[in-house]
Amino acid sequence: MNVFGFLGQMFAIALALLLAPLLTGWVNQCRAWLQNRSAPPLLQPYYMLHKLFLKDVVLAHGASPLFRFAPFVVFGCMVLACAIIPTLSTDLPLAPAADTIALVGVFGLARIFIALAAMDVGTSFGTLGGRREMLIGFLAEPALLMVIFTTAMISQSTSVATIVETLAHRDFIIYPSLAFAGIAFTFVSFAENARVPVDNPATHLELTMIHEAMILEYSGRHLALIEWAASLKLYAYSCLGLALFFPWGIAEGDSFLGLLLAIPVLAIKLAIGGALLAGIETINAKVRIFRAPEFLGTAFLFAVLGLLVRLLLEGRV
Amino acid sequence: MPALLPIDALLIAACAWLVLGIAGLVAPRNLRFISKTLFPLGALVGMMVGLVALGFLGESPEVAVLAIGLPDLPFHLRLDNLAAVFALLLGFASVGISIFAAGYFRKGEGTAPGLMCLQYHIFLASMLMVLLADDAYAFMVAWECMALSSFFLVTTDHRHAEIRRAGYLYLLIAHIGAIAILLSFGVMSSGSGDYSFAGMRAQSLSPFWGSAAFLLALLGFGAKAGLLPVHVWLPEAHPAAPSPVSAMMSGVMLKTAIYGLLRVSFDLLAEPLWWWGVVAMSIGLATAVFGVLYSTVQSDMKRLLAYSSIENIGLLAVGIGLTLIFHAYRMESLAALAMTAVLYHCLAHAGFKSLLFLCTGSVLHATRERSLGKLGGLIHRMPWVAWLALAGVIASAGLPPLSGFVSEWLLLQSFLFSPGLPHPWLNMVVPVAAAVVALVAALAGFAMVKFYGIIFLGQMREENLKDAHDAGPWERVGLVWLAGLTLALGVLPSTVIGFIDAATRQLLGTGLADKVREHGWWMLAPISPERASYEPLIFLATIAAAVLLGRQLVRRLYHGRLRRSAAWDCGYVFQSARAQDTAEGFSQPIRRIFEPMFRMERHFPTIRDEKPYYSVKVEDHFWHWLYLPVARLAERGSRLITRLQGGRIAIYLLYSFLTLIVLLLVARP
Amino acid sequence: MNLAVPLSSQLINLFASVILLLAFAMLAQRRVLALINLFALQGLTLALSTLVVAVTTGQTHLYWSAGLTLVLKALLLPWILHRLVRRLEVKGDVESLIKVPTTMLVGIALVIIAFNVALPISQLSNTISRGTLGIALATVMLAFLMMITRSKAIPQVVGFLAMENGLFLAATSATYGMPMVVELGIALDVLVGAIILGVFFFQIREQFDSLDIRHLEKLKER
Amino acid sequence: MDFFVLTLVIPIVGGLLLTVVGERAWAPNLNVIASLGTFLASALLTIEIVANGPRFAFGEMFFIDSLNVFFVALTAFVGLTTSIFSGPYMKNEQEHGKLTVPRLRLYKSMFQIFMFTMLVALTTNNLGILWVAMEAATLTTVLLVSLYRTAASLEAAWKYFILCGVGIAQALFGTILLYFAAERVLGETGNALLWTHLVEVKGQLEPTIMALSFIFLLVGYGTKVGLAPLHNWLPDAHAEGPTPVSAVLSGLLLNVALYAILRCKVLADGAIPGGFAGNLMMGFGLLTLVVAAFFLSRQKDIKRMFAYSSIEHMGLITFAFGMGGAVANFAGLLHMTMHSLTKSAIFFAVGHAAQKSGTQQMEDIRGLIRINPVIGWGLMLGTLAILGMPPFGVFASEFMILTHAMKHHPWATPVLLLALGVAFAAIFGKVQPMVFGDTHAKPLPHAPAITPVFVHLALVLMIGLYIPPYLTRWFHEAARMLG
Repeated sequence: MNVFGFLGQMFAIALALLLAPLLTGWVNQCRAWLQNRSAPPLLQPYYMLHKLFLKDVVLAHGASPLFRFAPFVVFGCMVLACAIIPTLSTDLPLAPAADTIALVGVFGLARIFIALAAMDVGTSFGTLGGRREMLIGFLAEPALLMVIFTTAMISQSTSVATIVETLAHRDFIIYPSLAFAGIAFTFVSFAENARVPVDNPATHLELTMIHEAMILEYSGRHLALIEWAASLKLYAYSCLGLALFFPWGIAEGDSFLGLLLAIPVLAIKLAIGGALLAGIETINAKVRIFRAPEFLGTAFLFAVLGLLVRLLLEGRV
Repeated sequence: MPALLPIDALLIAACAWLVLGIAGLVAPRNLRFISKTLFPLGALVGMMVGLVALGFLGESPEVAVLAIGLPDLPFHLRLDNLAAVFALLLGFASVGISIFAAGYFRKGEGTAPGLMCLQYHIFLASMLMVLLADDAYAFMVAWECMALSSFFLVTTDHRHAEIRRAGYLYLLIAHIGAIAILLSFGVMSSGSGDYSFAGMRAQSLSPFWGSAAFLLALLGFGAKAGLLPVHVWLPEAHPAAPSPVSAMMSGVMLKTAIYGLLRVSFDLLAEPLWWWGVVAMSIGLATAVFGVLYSTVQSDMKRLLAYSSIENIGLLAVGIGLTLIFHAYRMESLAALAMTAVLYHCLAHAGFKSLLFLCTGSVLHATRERSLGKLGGLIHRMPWVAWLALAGVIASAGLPPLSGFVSEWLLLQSFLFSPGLPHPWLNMVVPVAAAVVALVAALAGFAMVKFYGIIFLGQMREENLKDAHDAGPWERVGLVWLAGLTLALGVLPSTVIGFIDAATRQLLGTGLADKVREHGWWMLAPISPERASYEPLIFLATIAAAVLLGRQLVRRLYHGRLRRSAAWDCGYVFQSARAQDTAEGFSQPIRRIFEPMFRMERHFPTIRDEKPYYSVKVEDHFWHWLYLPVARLAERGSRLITRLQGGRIAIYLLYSFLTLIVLLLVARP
Repeated sequence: MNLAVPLSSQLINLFASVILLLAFAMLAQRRVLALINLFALQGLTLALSTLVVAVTTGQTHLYWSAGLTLVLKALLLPWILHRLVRRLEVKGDVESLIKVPTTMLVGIALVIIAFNVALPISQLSNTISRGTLGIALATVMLAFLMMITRSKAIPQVVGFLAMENGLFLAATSATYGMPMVVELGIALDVLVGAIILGVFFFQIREQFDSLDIRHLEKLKER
Repeated sequence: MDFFVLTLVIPIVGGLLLTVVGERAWAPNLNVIASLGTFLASALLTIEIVANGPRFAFGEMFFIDSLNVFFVALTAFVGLTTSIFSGPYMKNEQEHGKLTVPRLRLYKSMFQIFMFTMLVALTTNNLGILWVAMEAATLTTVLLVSLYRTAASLEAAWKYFILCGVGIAQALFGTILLYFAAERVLGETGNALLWTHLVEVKGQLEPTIMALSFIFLLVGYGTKVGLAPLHNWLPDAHAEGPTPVSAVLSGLLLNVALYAILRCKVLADGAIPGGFAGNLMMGFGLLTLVVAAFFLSRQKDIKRMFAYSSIEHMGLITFAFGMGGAVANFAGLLHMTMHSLTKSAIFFAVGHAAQKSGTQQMEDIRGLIRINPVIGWGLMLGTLAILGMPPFGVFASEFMILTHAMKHHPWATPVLLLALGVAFAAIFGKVQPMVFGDTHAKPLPHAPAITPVFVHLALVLMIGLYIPPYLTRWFHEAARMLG
């Protein structure tokens, strides 16, 4: 492990921690604009995190140590996820620790902890949220895995870094399979990040909420960590999507210049992505909870189709 | 004096188990002696078995012939690497389970403790003998002894009708399976009359007979393992047994069936055909999906785990199928990858499923309740059990960094590199299978969250749960041991693969160990690090660092204040334990999405009900599609035949008369 | 008539035919006492036939067996049966489960079968009575048929004993009789059997108030 | 001292003695002593035969070789254990008012005479005497079956008598034909029914006659063996007679009848080329096996069910001998032994179980393991053994039969396995709830003699794991004799 790589890794993590709330803020802002509302400041998520950290934790009587432990685990998982997804450079010393399959595992681990924590206090909303989260999860997870499989087959590797390098270096061939995978990935990202049409991040209406239902009992620093983790997740997904489908501009090897160049590229890509996200959220309506499986089933189908297309049409490249 | 060979050591261990069992009969009611002396000794023997097997791995096979058995077929024994891997599993799993059992068995429950001790240790010894057997007779004797002793263990509490029914179903299907296995051996000896495994290896069967042998073995071992459609006994028998026995059955006994399948498919049958793999894989996929779906909708904690075992067995069958496909096409390095996944998953499942079953045992003892609907909040009263169970749950859900993930990872890797099969059709099907495996893994997470959340988290659903007590010291040691295994298997994959690789190499001629060793013990990269790698230790360390750092920073930069208050719950007032999801409620989405997969009997409350209630009973389709029709058919045949015995003597004479006439007219030399 | 066939052989064939005739008669007979009488007559004919064989071949043990047959089959057993019938006050007709004409038709078919089965064997035989083997087999089968068709205990037993007659005929016709020890043993068994049956009749009668074996149909699978 | 003479004399003398003194209080002991004497004599005879080879007795009237001496020993052994078992059992029956003292006397004397007839049937060299002894065995057991004098037992005995009587009559016809065939070769020397002479000339016997003869013999003795569809007497007789009688019927009499068929088969095989006798036996064996297996599931009476199980096993054994050859004959002999021991052990356990519960209806027998664990376990283990569960010896023989069938008659294996599977489902499904569960039965006035059950099961278990070399040699020799 060289020093440059280590620093790059540290920098990527730090960048993720810093940028993630900003991305959330940007998406919220875009959404507000599109919905003709007056937008909150771009830095609103940071204010909120700061406020929450300052507040006391108010813990329900029935909460067990697991409840207090879970936010940290979720946060840790998201940090790891951000650390292994190439944002600026593919030369990440942590990357071999977990390939794409393990990445899905990391998200799964976080999900299980948050769902268990939701059930811990024993309220009606908590268990409801946990159940719905697991429902979304068991459909989204395989779909995500299939998307990753498609890309992995193209690059003959499950290592994120290798996939991104391969995809970035390819001659400009249109991969229909990637299109399918891209659509599936978009669907999954919406579901996984608690966005419309599967969930609404801004509601406390019992019939519709999923993510919010789970974290109802959290407060203070725990809530802050969870919110931060949610931002990180959005960031991770965005970066993953960008890395898989628009990998150009990510630095390879230990070139400092490339790294410098990668930062603005990333910022632009994220900004466009966030705006698109907000746009899609705006023009869609939240679906009934039992339509969500259909939505995700479609995603799963697309992903599998992508895989088959890859095998059928593109052969071995 | 010649040195003590490993095979002798294992034989001695089997005998030691037998002796311990018989010692239990000396004072069958002396609980102290049995549980605090014999069971720990049994654990010690288990440790010995594990260590001997561990030390043996990588050596060349050893054989022995005992003086017992049939006159022209004495017991042939053979210890090779495949057997050693499973002996390792048996030994180490039994350590934890035996120690747990030392603290588990109490007074006044069904069978006398001494008898139970006998059955338990015969069970262990016969499983070991199954692994060592090297001829059909010895194998069958050990196999059926295993079935019998576990049957008696299952029916320990035989006063309940449903437990008797479970035991009956279990033994019946085990017997049918045994018949199929016997037939398979018969086909493999192919008329040579040589029923030693060496003799079977020497035969070269035609594709037809080879396939027949394989399919029979799949049926026979599948019946023991719980593959569709001969799985119905499993969810009945595992919950019926006392928990250490359930753990032993689920964790270890099912693996003997996998062992048998591996033995037949890769060792005894020389030339596998590619479609065997497809059959195994299809059945495995169906089993896995079925198992996991049913496990999500169960309301009995042990049944939930039993169905989860079916799911895992299904995954193992998928792995075996994949190995067969690769092996048939001579893609040995990929076959080795899939085979390693299978062996790894055997070990992993043995650890975490035993752990979970033992945890249910502790819960059962503490609360006398198996129904999920009456549990809840036990993490407050049983922290040891709860936290150790969490390890099992994470592993069982196939999540990093514990053992279940490693095998799943290996399996998915082998799927991923399947393109390149010379069969276009297969190339298409295999990735779809991978999708199903992914779905199953995700659903397993659902089931496990339900299991853990409903038992250990939330509010206590019944008043008396407040009196629940944590597991005793013996039980804790057993649980910690198994949790430790689960963790070790999770974070040290390269080391473990280095050990079990000997079996892969023995069966396929090639292994993963060389490649894995190139990259240091912390990294798992079965092909090359560029293509796929996994470093569980670093993975774990990163998360742990983030957690600790986050916690310290928050405390340093802000504060660590905390106060307690009532739960908020959106301001909802009625926060009784009843407001939480029940087990049925939790799985409602699954029932709804996969409705055609279940056979449900539901009762919905109406306005006019005096005491409105909702109930749902989920039944197995196979029971109605396969078993009841067969039973009816047998019943009909039986009714027809009983007409022969109509009670009238003249008719009886007529039979005799007609027999004579027919023979006189028809039979000619 | 073919003169090449010696007189003894003709006689034996005649007696054999009579035995077969009697077997048919028994099959058709509806009355118990008459049935027993027919049985006695059959025994007598059998004894005579055996005697003829004995005289012709000069085998001493055949004299013994002729005597034994006479005593046992023609006298002792009919006497026991008569006594039983009187003691048990069996009255009325023998009920048949199948109509008599049908039985007779079946009987004729049986005779044809028996003759055909016995034909290859008879050709191998070099005894003077070889033709009777078919008749013996037919007698056995007719007795069997009688046991099947009769619904009362006594006719059934008579059928059983008539079957022994057929066997005995076979033994003398095909082989000039079995070794003495065996014959004695068989005779003893038949006698003891008959006595035990007699005891049984009383017990059955005591239990069921009737000797109709249709009462004996309780043990069956349901 | 001639042990053979002793073997025959002790039971007949014992039987006659018991007719006289059978009402005394010590008569059961005399019964046991006589059986013990018979057993010891037979054991010594066995040793002698094994050491010195086959021999004749009373001129050529009796012939003892390694085949029948083995049956003699088995018969004497099961006779001994049955007499031990029947002591307390019959006393309990008496206490329950089912039997009177004179009937008990009849039972004991008939038991001994029955043993005598079987031993004669086994050891005689003369096929005619064999027939006589078989008939005598039928007569004695008819009396034993009707011992209770109930309507049901009378009916059973009547059917037994008539069906077996008729059957045996056919066997006589077969014997006559055999004699006829033999006479053509051996002449009228009076030796034409002596098996030792016949076997020397078996190749010269006329095939047509031998085929007919064998058909009659098979149908005749087969009735006694219980081959379907000639088996109808068997369940009735087993269910309605006293349990010790069921035990010896199942464990011994069926064996003896099968032994008679075997002796005849050797001759038929010698005379008729093409495995005619073997094919017939295989056909009957398979049919019997399947029919009996399907009967099992509808049984309500425990003894009846095990009677059908006996039929089933007889079918299997007949099939094994039908296949012929050293291995199959070995397996058949082994299976006969195992079945005798196991089935009689089961009947012992069943007897006590039924006595304890006061009924033979399986629905009313529950929780044996709680009232008397020993009986419960005896029944459970016995049942598992008879169902062919390792490590019991029945499995060893079934394994050999199945593997041999797979090798030579692969078409038959699915049928065999189907039948065995159905039988397993039926029997185990009925026995398990009887052994397990709760009950309210009361203890019996006389403690049951349960030792025989476990002695038998221990032997069966031992053979499942280890067949002593001398036994192997012995079996091999007998198997060779059967061709």
